[in-house]
This record gives sequence, C-alpha cells and structure tokens, in this order.
Amino acid sequence: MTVTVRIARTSGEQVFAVESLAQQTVLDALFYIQNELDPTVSFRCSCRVGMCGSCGMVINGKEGLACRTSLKPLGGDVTLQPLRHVPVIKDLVVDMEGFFSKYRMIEPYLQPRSEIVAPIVAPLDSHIRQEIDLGLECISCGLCLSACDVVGMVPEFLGPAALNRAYNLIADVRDDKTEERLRVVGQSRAGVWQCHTHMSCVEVCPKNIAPTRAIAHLKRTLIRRRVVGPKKRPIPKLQRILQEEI
Amino acid sequence: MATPSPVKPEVSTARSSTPPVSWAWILQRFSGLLLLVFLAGHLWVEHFMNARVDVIASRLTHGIYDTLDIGLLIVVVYHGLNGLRGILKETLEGRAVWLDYTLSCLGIVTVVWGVDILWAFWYHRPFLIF
Amino acid sequence: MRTESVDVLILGSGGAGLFAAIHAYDMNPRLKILVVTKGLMGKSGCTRMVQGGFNVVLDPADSIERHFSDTLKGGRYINDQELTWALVHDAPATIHELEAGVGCFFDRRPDGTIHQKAFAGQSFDRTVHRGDLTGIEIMERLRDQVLARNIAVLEEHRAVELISDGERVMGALVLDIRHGTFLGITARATLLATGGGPTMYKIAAPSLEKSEDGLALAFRAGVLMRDMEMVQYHPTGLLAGAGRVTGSVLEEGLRGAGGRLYNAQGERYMARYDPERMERATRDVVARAGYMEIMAGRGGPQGGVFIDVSHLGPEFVRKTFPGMVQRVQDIGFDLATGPVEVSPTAHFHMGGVAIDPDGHSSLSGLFVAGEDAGGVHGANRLGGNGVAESTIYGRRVGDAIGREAAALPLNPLPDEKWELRARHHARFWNTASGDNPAHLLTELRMLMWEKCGLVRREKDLLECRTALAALAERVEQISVVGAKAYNLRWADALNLESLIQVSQMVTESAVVRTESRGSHYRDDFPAENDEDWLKNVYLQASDEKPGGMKIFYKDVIFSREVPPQVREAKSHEFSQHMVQR
Amino acid sequence: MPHKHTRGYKAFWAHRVSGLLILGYLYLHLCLLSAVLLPSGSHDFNAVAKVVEQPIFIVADLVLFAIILVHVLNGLRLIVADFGWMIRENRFAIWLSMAVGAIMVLIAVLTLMPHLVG
Repeated sequence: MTVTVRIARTSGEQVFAVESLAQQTVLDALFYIQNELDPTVSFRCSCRVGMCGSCGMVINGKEGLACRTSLKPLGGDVTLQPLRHVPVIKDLVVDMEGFFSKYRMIEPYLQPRSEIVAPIVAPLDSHIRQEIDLGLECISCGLCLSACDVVGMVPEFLGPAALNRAYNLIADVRDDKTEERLRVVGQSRAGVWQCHTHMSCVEVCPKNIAPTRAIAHLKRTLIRRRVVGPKKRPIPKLQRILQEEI
Repeated sequence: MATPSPVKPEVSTARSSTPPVSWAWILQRFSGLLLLVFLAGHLWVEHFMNARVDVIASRLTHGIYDTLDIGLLIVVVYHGLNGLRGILKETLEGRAVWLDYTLSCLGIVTVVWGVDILWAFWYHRPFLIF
Repeated sequence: MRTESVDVLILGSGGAGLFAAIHAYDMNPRLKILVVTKGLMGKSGCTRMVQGGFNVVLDPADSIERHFSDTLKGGRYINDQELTWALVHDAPATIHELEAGVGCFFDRRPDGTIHQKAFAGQSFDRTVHRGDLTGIEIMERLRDQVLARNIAVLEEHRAVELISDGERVMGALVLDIRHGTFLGITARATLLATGGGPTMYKIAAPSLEKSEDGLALAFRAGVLMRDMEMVQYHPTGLLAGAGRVTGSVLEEGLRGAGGRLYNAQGERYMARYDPERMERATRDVVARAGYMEIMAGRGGPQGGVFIDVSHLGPEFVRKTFPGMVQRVQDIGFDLATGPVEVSPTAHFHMGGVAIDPDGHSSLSGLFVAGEDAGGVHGANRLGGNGVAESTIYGRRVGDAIGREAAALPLNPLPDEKWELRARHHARFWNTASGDNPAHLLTELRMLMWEKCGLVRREKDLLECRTALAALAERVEQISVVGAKAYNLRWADALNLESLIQVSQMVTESAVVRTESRGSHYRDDFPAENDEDWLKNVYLQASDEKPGGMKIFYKDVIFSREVPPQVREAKSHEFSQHMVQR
Repeated sequence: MPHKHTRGYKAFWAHRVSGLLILGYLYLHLCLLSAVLLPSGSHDFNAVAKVVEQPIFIVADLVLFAIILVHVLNGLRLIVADFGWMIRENRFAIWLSMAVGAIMVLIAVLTLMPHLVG
C-alpha cells in the first residue's frame, strides 16, 4: 500500500510517498522518510513501544503516539503535525518544557509524611490502591495537553497531566502536602475550575487514563474541604522491614 | 540551559488557610439545577395549563405565579450573566474587577426591570419605575 | 565554543543516572550537578523500558544469600562477587527508598504487602513490579524527584568524547542535538550512566536511540573493560514483520507464570534442552534453544518460535499482563487466546567498564553505574536484576560521588583543545558523497547477528573482525547534509561509530574465550570449561597503535562463594595472559 | 490540516452558544413584554394574542424549546461528569442527551401540532 505522508515541517508542508508494509506504524514511515527520502526530516522517538512518550504528534488531526499508530487504518493519507500548545523546535520535535513547566507547578514529587519509613500496606481492594491505580502509568507524553482546548483558550491552565498527577499525590496517604497541593490546583485561572469537561484528554490518552475524572475529584475534594473541613488521614500500616540495618 | 530550579507555585500559601474554591463554579451548577425546576414550572404554567394570553396575564396577578416568575428571573439572570462572565474572563487577562461590577449592575437592573413588568400585571398599570 | 564547569557531570538519565544525581545531591547539596541526556530526561534509556520488575529479597522465608547464589549461578560464576553482593545486599533498602522516599507504588498482594512474582532462574518468587510495565513507574517517579532538587539537566545533548589524559577523566565534550553545536564540560567527577543496549544486532530490544555510546566513549578514553563478549539475548522478542516493534521484549513474567514455548511443529522444544527447568531456565539457555530450533528449520513464518500463555486463562493473562496484551494487540494478535511468534532478541550487555562496588573505574574522576558497568551479572543476567542494577548502583555511586566529588580537582581545558575535538566529531560534513549510515547500520546488524550472535565460531568471528574493520573505514566516508540542528543523519553516524567500536570489543573478546559459558556460546567449544575459563576477559585501548586494543584475562576471585564445580579454592593469584591486537 | 475536535469540545460550544442565545432571548422577552405594556397600559391582550398565536411564533417557540433542551441536557451531563460518572462513556453520554432532547422536541411538536395546522 502506498501512503502519502504530509509532514508539517518548520519550513512548510512537505509530501512524501511511502510504501507501507503490514504491521508498520507512523514511526516506521518516518524512519523510512528520514533514511531514504529526506535525511533532514526531524522527529523524536525512543522506546517505540509506547512506554517513553517521546513520539507524540498530531496524526490526521488527532493526537497520537507515532509508534503505536498503525498506518493501515489511516488509509492512504497521513498528515503529521507537531503537538499543539508547546513550542516547536524543528519539524515534529517540540519543546516538552512547555509541558513540564506546568507539571512542575504542582510539585509532582512525593513529599512523604514523617511516619512513612517503609512501604505501606495497601490491600488490593483498599480505596488508596484503587484510586491511585486509575491514574498511575502516565508517561508524560503531552498528548492530553495538546488535545486540551482549554489550554488554547487559557494558557495558564495547568492541563490534564499535571492535574492528574496532583490528584494522585493528594489521594496518596503517604504524601504530606495535601493542603499545599490543593491550594495550587484550586487557583482560579490555572486550576481545576477552568476545566470545561471537554474530555479530549480522555479520548487521546495512550495509557487509558481519565484526567477528567481526576479533575472532577479535585473539584469535589476542594468543595468538601470548604464545607466540612479537612478529612482525617489515618496513618497507614507499614510493611514489616526485613532487615534491621536498613 | 534548561535548568529546573524547584519552581514554586504562583499562589501565596501563607494567607489562606483553606484551599480556594470557585464560588462562581459551584453556584453555576446549583443555579443550573434550580433553574431546571423553575423552568419546568414556567413552561408548564405558560404553555400547558392554559396558553391564552389574557389568561396568562390574569394569572400573573396571583402571588404564587408571580413568585415563581420572580424566582425564575433572578436565577436565570444570575446563571446567564455568570456564564457570560466566565466566557469574558477567559479572554481577559487576570482579574478584571470592573467586569464583575458591570455584570452585577446589569443583573440588578435586569431583575428590577423584570419585576417591574410583573408588578405592572399585578397592579394593572403600565409601569411602576420606568 | 561554549564551555561549562560543574562539580558532577552525569551522562545519562536512566535509572542509574537519575538515582545517582538524587543521591549525590542529597549527600552534598552544594555540589553543582549537571545531568546530560541524549533524549528527554527519564524517557530515553533502558530502565524506562523495564517490564518485568526488580529482584529483591523482602520475604523472611527468602534470604540475601539465596539471591546471591542464584545470581552467581545464573552468571555462571564469573561475576565479580563483591559487585554482586553489593547488588543483592542493597536491593531491599533500594526498594524501601523507591516506595517510601521516591514515591513509587508497586503492585500489592491481596493482603496489602508488596507483591513478588516468579521469574526464571530464581529459587524464590522475588520480583517486585508494577503491572507489566514497571519501568514507567520507576522512571517517572525518579524524574519527579530530580525536579524537586536543584539539579541542572541538559536534554537532547549527547556526550561524544570523554576528556582523559590516560589517568584521569576531566569532563566530556557534548553535542547539543537541538542546535547542532558543541559544549565542553569540565567536571570534578564524571559519571558514565548512558546504559548499554546492544542494538548492533538484527533483532534487538533496547530503545531505538541506544547505541552503547558509554562503552565506546570509555574504551576510547582508555578505561579498563571486562566481559565484553557477554551479550544477553532475551528469548522472547516480539516479531512484527518490517515494523520497528520487532525485537521488543515480551516480558519474562510470561514464562515465570507458566508460559510455554513451541516450535512450528507444535513441540514444546525446551524438553530437549533443559527438561528439568523447561521454559523457566535462564535466558541464555532458552534463547539459544529458540535459536537452534529456528536454525534447524523448525521456525514459524517469520522465522521465530511461539510463546503460548492461553492455557493460563484469557482473564488471568489480560489482568496480569495488560501491557503485553496491548503490545501484541497492536501488531494484530491476541496474547490471551493464542500463540504469538517470538525470536531471541539482543537485550543486555553484561560486559562493560570494570568497576569497584562504589563505581570507580580504572581512571580517576570517572565513575560508572548501570549497564555501562560490567561484572555484576557474570556471563548471564537474571531477569529482574537489570533494573535492580541500574537503581542500586545509581544510588551507591551517587553516594560515593557525593562524598568524593568536592575533593577532586577541576582542570579546565584550553579552548583550542575543545575545538580540535569538536571538529573531529563534525567531520562527516566535509564528505561530498558517501554511504547512508542507515544502510551501514543494517549491514552491521546482519553481520553481528550472523557472525557474532547467539552461536559463535572462530571462523565466523575472524570474518566478523575483517568486516568490522571495513565498516569502520566506510564510516569515515559517511556524508551528512542539511542543517546541523536536530540532524538525525548525523546522530545515525555517531551511533554507528559507537556501535562498531563496541562490536569490535565483543568480537575480540569472543575470539579469546574458547569455551561456552552463559550467553557466550562457541559452536567449536560447546562445553563449559571450568578448568581453564573461570576467568574474566579484560580489554583496554592500546597505546602501541591508534585504535588497537590489548586483551588479557584474569582468574575470577571467589571472595564470597566458591562454585560447587571448583573442588578447592584456587589461590587468588592473577594468572594473566596478554594478547595485543 | 485543521485539528479534529472531540465530541466533548463540540458539545461545549453547543452549550456555550445555546446559553448565549437563551440569555439573548431573555432580554428579547423582556423587551417584548415592555413593548406591550408601554403604549397601552390598558392590558388589551387580544391584539397581542393575535400576533403570538401565528404559526411562525409557535415555530419560534419550538426552536427556543430545542435550544433550551440542548443547554439543559448538556448541563446535566456535565454535572453527572462532575461526580466522576460517565467520563469514559462520554461519547455515549452525549449521544444519549441528544436522543432525549430529540424525543422531547418531538413530543412538543406533536402537542403543538393543532396550533400549527389550524
């Protein structure tokens, strides 16, 4: 099957004809173009199996990972554009700092409570396990940020990935900074109230995460805090430590 | 050099003791639900009970219907203008205080206008205020 | 040319690089730390791609000694026992830190304690994991922790040369991929943590930008290397036709959980190769068995064998291995209900820079951690010890750097020297016309797969040596065109240069080791020869002629455990043998 | 190539536009009533009735009803989503709200049919 690949390059759109074989993806087409047709085409990739989130781009108008988008269902015409809402470095390569500058705002790292000196006991059916499971595995590929039209309208909006991470940390009983995090996500322009529930992020997430769910949770948590006050957070049980010298 | 020094959030965490909520957001939901009740009532009264214009007009001289319509008016004006405020705020950088004042005044004027119309029915005279 | 001085220069942002940055910073927050990474921070590299998990002793019924013995046995007893001991000993503390400090959240048993699953070659179920895509969780959280600290990061910068005077490493020359410009960085301490990733094989698992730069850089700087012939092939690499997914690993947990391997005739062929352990034999054994089946003409349509887990129940498979099910689904098959064609795939380099347990290499100022280092795994790595190595050694070496870096000297280089070296790495721009590096890479991958792959013979290896020399010459003729900013063909050329360098080391070491051990299988010496070959092959750049290497071997020191096949412990004398090439 | 917008995004614009139209109607409604009251003061509604009972006004009423339904049903869907429900099933939820709206408009049309025809 011959596929027409249109690439929105920094220098303008360029069209290539690629002979596509079975089981090939958009990434394979890009490699073919770069290796055989035009060595100056630039794109970014690493793992090629949807684990690193480096090859996000807009494929036929919709965000996707090049490595996990098969050519066949796209038909004979493929248009590739860089991700939206982040600066373009060259061709399909974008500056992910546009994504991480938002991500950093929510202090995305665990800041453990002093009691947490070992892994916690978290039964499979427990609330914490189930809540967190739904939002884990984010690969920070930026597809959700690109798909989010609210970010297009309100550039300060933190966006789906950052808010999803914030919710994960707030739901995590090990974390000590719930109040501070809620203050960040509750802001009027940057925070959750700006979300218009388009759920575009849910539709494009390659890991089937639903950031809108996390945002809805954050809204309700903020309201509950205001109405009934902070929730008591029990100290989780810790797993017995094997070695005494640790 | 992309030097990620630890970035602190833009809000001051010192002052407010409770994380902020957006009352506009919350009230928009509540007024929306309330509006649903009022609107259902309004449509029922105006279109299904007896839709003749003079009947509607005479019915409006009864306090119960009047209250229904005043309630609907207040809530719909709030919901509508609050929605408009949200749209305008998106395009306006930062906090535009004058916008809030303008829309509040517009809201009050609209409600007074509407109530005036209703009272005009009630008292069988053109207008009280305008 | 831009130059920069830092206290600690960390090359690589995988598990080892980021954990080392965090630990070095926490040990001494006044250190100016710079992480340089070829891709995006925490996204490129191999820890990211870890599926299975992390071997650690957490259960009171298990023991560190058993983990140690399993690792030595898997490595066919040529591990550096001090390194292996450090690995198994630090593993529980590392898991505790990853969970309680870094913020990872591994899978739990129904009772809420950390779940540990079965992996091949182990006497106990000790692999901690997060679903079947564990690397995402570890790398995302380590990245988050780096964001929390004052650690500078240069993304899409690749080191092209270590600056060394033969005794000390003083920093590195770095190429800014985005702008196509060079940056000279001098440092008190340099950590090499770029990861291995033997991608010079036709079918290979590591991520696509991997090219064993670290090993090539270290060799050229004159660092002592060891066990370079030991390249691990994972038995179950996915076959996806002409797609680049080909070679990506279907994780070991499939075999651990009871997955079965069949050839095209429907035989469970492992019965012929390891009737006792069957599919749960170590990777070297299972990979070679698969290769033999394919070579004997009992392979499938794509030249592979078949892994089948459907008898475990589709429900169970979908729930336990969602990532694998999806990966297979992407190429049009269903792992939960039927067999999937797989092939051995080049996966991991056991060999690397010779280090001590604190990551010191043979040159002062150069620390090495992760897959760039050799000796932890001996002749074969157990599944689940890889991510353990990267994180545990990242931690250990980070601590060592934190303690020592401030006391190391800083020697800025004169500008002319930087310029000179930079010109060397930009030489491809001067060639009018020449080979396409992508085509040369394909040639290299076929060559190594056929001549220096799972089954090796002297004749093939010698042919390989000649062919590699010819390829190395053609690299000099590569022509690169277009703008220098984000030029992928330039990257291809630099990758190829590294890969050929490492391939030469693999080939030369493989010629020397005239026996079969672990991942290194010699058709002409098919037996394991404990009498003569409980030794490590070392390799270093030769001063005699440019590009030459000297190779020698030393007895393994059984400092903690004497293998059962050695009746009495040998005296720890170094019986050395030197070859010059 | 223009960006392919998701169904949720289109629903958002439908919500926004319908909201603005309804707000506009509110003022139109008030103006009309004022216009009726202002000149006469005698509350002679028969003249008004003659005008508003014309089919064109009934059709306009139906259109208004449809616009209100779009806004109401979409608003209900959003409130449901705020509780964390129907998020992965969003496409179905939008479809469902449109279907319910269509049925209600149909009922209204059937109810008002006598006025339209006669």
